[in-house]
Amino acid sequence: MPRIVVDVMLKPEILDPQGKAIVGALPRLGFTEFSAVRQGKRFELTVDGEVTDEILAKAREAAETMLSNPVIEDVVNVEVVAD
Amino acid sequence: MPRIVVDVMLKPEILDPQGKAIVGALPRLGFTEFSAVRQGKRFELTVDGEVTDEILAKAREAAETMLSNPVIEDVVNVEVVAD
Amino acid sequence: MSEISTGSTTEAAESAKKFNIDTVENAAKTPDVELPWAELGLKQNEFDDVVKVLGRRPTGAELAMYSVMWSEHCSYKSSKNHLRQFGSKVTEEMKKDMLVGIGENAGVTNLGDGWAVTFKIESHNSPSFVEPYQGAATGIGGIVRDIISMGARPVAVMDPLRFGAIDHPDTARVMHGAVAGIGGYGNSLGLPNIGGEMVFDAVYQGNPLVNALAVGVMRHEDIRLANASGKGNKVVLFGARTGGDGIGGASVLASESFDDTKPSKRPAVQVGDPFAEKVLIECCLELFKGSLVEGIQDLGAAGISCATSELASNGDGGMQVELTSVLLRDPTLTPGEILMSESQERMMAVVTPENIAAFEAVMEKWAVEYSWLGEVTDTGRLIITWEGEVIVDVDPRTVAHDGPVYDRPYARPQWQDALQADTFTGSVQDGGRPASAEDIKAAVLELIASPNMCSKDWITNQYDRYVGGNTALAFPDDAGVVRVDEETGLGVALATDANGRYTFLDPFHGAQLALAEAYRNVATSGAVPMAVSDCLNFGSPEDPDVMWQLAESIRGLSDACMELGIPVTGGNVSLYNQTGTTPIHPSPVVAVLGKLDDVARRTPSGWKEDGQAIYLLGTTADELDGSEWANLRGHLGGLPPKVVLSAERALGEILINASRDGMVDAAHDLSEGGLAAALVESSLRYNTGARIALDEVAARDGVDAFTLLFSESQARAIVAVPRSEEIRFTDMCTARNFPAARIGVVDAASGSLDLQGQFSVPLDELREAHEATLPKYFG
Amino acid sequence: MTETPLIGEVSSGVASAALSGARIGVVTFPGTLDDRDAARAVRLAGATAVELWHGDNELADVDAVVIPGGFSYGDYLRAGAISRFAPLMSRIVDAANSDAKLPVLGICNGFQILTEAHLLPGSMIKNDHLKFLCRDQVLRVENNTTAWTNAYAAGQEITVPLKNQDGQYIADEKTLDALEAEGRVAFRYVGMNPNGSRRDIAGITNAAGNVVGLMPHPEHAIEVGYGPDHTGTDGLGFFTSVLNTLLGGK
Ligand SMILES: Nc1ncnc2c1ncn2[C@@H]1O[C@H](COP(=O)(O)OP(=O)(O)O)[C@@H](O)[C@H]1O
Ligand SMILES: [Mg+2]
Repeated sequence: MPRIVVDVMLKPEILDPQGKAIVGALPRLGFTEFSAVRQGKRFELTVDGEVTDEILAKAREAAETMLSNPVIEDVVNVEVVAD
Repeated sequence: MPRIVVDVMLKPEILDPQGKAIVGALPRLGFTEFSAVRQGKRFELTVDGEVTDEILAKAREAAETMLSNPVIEDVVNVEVVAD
Repeated sequence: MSEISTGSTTEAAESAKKFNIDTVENAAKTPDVELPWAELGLKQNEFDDVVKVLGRRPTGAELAMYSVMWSEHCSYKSSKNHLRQFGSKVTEEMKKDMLVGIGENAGVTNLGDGWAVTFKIESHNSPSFVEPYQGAATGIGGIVRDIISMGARPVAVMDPLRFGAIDHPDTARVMHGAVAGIGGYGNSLGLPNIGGEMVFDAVYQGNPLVNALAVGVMRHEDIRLANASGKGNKVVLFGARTGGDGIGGASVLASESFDDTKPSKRPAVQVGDPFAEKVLIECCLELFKGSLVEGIQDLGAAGISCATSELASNGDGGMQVELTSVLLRDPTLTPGEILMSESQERMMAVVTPENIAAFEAVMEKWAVEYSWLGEVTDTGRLIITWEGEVIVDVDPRTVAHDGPVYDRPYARPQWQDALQADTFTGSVQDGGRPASAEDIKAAVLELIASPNMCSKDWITNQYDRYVGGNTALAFPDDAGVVRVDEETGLGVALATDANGRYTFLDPFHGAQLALAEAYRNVATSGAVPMAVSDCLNFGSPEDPDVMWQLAESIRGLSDACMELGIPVTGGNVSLYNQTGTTPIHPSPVVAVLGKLDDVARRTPSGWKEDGQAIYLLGTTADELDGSEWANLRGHLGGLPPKVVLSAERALGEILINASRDGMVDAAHDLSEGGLAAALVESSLRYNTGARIALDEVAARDGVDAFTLLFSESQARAIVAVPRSEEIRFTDMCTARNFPAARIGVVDAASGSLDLQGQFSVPLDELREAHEATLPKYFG
Repeated sequence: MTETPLIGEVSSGVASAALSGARIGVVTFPGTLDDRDAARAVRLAGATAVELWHGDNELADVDAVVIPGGFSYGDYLRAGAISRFAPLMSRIVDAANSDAKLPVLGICNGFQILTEAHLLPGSMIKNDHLKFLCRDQVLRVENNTTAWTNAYAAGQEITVPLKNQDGQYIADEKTLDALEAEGRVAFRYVGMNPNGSRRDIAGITNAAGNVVGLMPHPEHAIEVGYGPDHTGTDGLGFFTSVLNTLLGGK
């Protein structure tokens, strides 16, 4: 079944406490290659049947109104993934 | 600066309480197109400089060992995104 | 909601086609089919018993049921013979307030005024090692469902924990996960966490102990039992959908399936959904309020196998269930897997036909999914069908109650005598016992900063202790106290305790010491001890050494309960806690519940009023074997402190009377870390100093200052007495012939703990030492 | 005899008829936890608590509304994100913005819901230390002119429990500056900032002063002995404040 992936990240100007903790911990495990980490959310919406343009538009709308809070987050990606 | 995106989802057989709550709420907002929702995590790792194969391999390793909990999660995607 | 039921029935019906259903009829015709009973954990003799009971080979689904219900976890086959003592060593007096005893989901104790209380402690040890967050979270979830299924509103939780060495790299993983999981789940349910334990010891490295206690209250008329009575009443399953959780072994039921493309992926761990459970709690309470269920059972280990067989065998004895009606999260589950699934946040209930509509209305209100599975019958058989075809036809008693029982061999370990002979006093590790003021001060600071004696704030700050508005005492006080009735102030106190080192040295007395300490903690808060629940964490019962530890602990605990006059109302046994052949220390965690007629009278563990007199109750002997001090020096041997239950009882009565009559403003019992720990804790509680003089008591008891401070002699407490109450208080102690020595006075202005003739330490320095340890290791 | 530390003495006197006539709604969502506590606070302040259900479509003639704490919808997705769409929330938003200026107090999860519903600016993210934290927290009352704070003195320090995981208040600099300039920061953390909130903000008000939200829990500091150790009843002022407002006192 096809899925629509929605990616949501905190706005760049907001310090992300989880990302900060991860980037602090990485070097202790020997990972020194990454200068910053940010943690966001990935949603997978399953659609029964074909993903029409309308359905994709609906997913965009859901992403903007409910899956993200525009005060602090950006929807960075909405795309269809086939299985 | 280039970033490496790592996507982590709960294994399909594992209960996702968050996704369950979201899929229950969507119809109340008029979104009836989605039969299931799963919520996962998206990480963006910033690399200073070029993303070599080694660095990508390191990112894969970090994804498997630290960014995900292999007991309940799968790393579903590791990819380079240019800005 | 009906559309969901229909939807899933179709789904199930489709998936049914994929299965080669092993019906009862088929089983009767094909006696020689190979069944994977060994893979499911049954022994040859046990499988033979199943065949005997049924008079034929079991079907795949029946095999699934028997194998889970006859497992150690569900059938208590190794411990049952010993556990009987909890039921037999009880006087009429002890039964007086027991409304429901051992055997139900949790025991129920009468609190008076029409109130009843139910509590129980359980383990979730191995899941918490594999995946600490979810393991601990679902541990809380499971014990809370036990409490709901008695008809009670859960009102608080507690969490006795034992982890590996504090500096072992894996300990942080388990600690972070388990504490966050307990907090994450309990906080989301709106249940205050009111106490617990935290012990670090290398013996728990591969087997951390995550025990969870829940307590609930109800009116007498709301008590519900897990039984299915009334022919024609409907059986309903509600809450979360059934997934493939916890069925590891069941996937070997290959005979159920001929479709080898079937994904055999089953979750390695269960994920809890605290939101779903919170809704389930409210939903159940609304059902109870409307008297809408006749019987109710939570689904824990063994899931539907357990719920159907227990409900049926405790009721009129018959039930008919259509398994394809179960709402599934994973449509590929086979019948046996559905029966064995341990998916969380589910309940099963029995509802009369007249109440169906009202029941459904409650489900709709809370948006809880449910499906009607079948009905109660009077056939004495539990019949489970799959699309109408009979796949289970059993006498439910044989599944739920007539499991195997073993008299496992046990014997006092060969090494026990040598262990007991190796006392701390005079050992190499005891060399250079602190004697100078300087050394004793350093020892006190070392003690209160040590992993087991340090402040538990790092843990308890992650727990909501306020929710509900009825928490009268919580950590770091000796017992948690919760108000039950807002009008009268009636309330309950709870404490849990265990000392694995004591129990290792002497299992009989070690278990008694755990009880004595929990009893003392409850009495210290001012409550009258009433009932006991226990969680017996041990190694493999197939090891005669361990079996002896278990047998001795149960014998000791049951004897002591009898002597203290408080019955065991429920509990849990967790065996096979070992790494390779090395078992954990025997760890019988004992929870004592007490009652306060008015929680306004509860006694906190710290003093705050300047000038109040500080008394030490009880006497001190050189009892350092198994102590925290010996542990810090790396010694474990000898005999644990002596248990004198009559003294515990006398001390308890003094503390309870003193609280009721307003004779003490603070009380703190002495346990691990002895007087040194207690003085520091009572000073730090409200940041109020004290001046203490030890010479007189030391002389009275014939011990030196160090021993007085660090020995772990039992039946002791310190109290702060208002000046105006001193005579009344000391008269009471004298009348009861209980030693009470005035050892000092509260000194609010000093800001320090002053042990006269020894040393004085600023409270800030004590606090710093006490509170830095967990943050240092765990961030 | 020194005062025994008794608990359970309710410090408010017997409610006057005028007070108990005030009807204060307490909203329950699935997963709400502190609703009974909020109702108790309303009662102890002398008013009548009215249960409101998230799915209801009307406000049952209440004079004010408390949106209590908890984990509505498990805090899944984002704290308050799903609750914000409840039918009752639309009524509350309308009434709060109407000329009648319905007093609304959002505590903890209630505050998060109010920001998700855009009744209050900004939002909450995870605590900077990433853990759930329960502690007795000192707050300074920065604005004592709102419907929910007028019983306090300006600058008064009060101690109430704080307990949350997603309590870090954030807003963009422009919004923060505006809040400061308009005196809409209602409470600030004192002594320590427990979660990394911008400018130590613990609670804010809307411009009209009828909608207040804060992360700490005044409803857990209303009875001696069941709240913070030393003070215990500092939170009661929220509930007496709104009665002042309703009775036209302020
Ligand atoms: N894991 C925990 N969860 C909650 N409370 C805890 C935990 N561990 C310890 N505590 C609390 O910390 C305090 C001190 O613990 P402890 O020294 O074991 O008490 P005691 O010696 O009186 O049994 C008690 O109030 C206890 O309930
Ligand atoms: Mg104690």
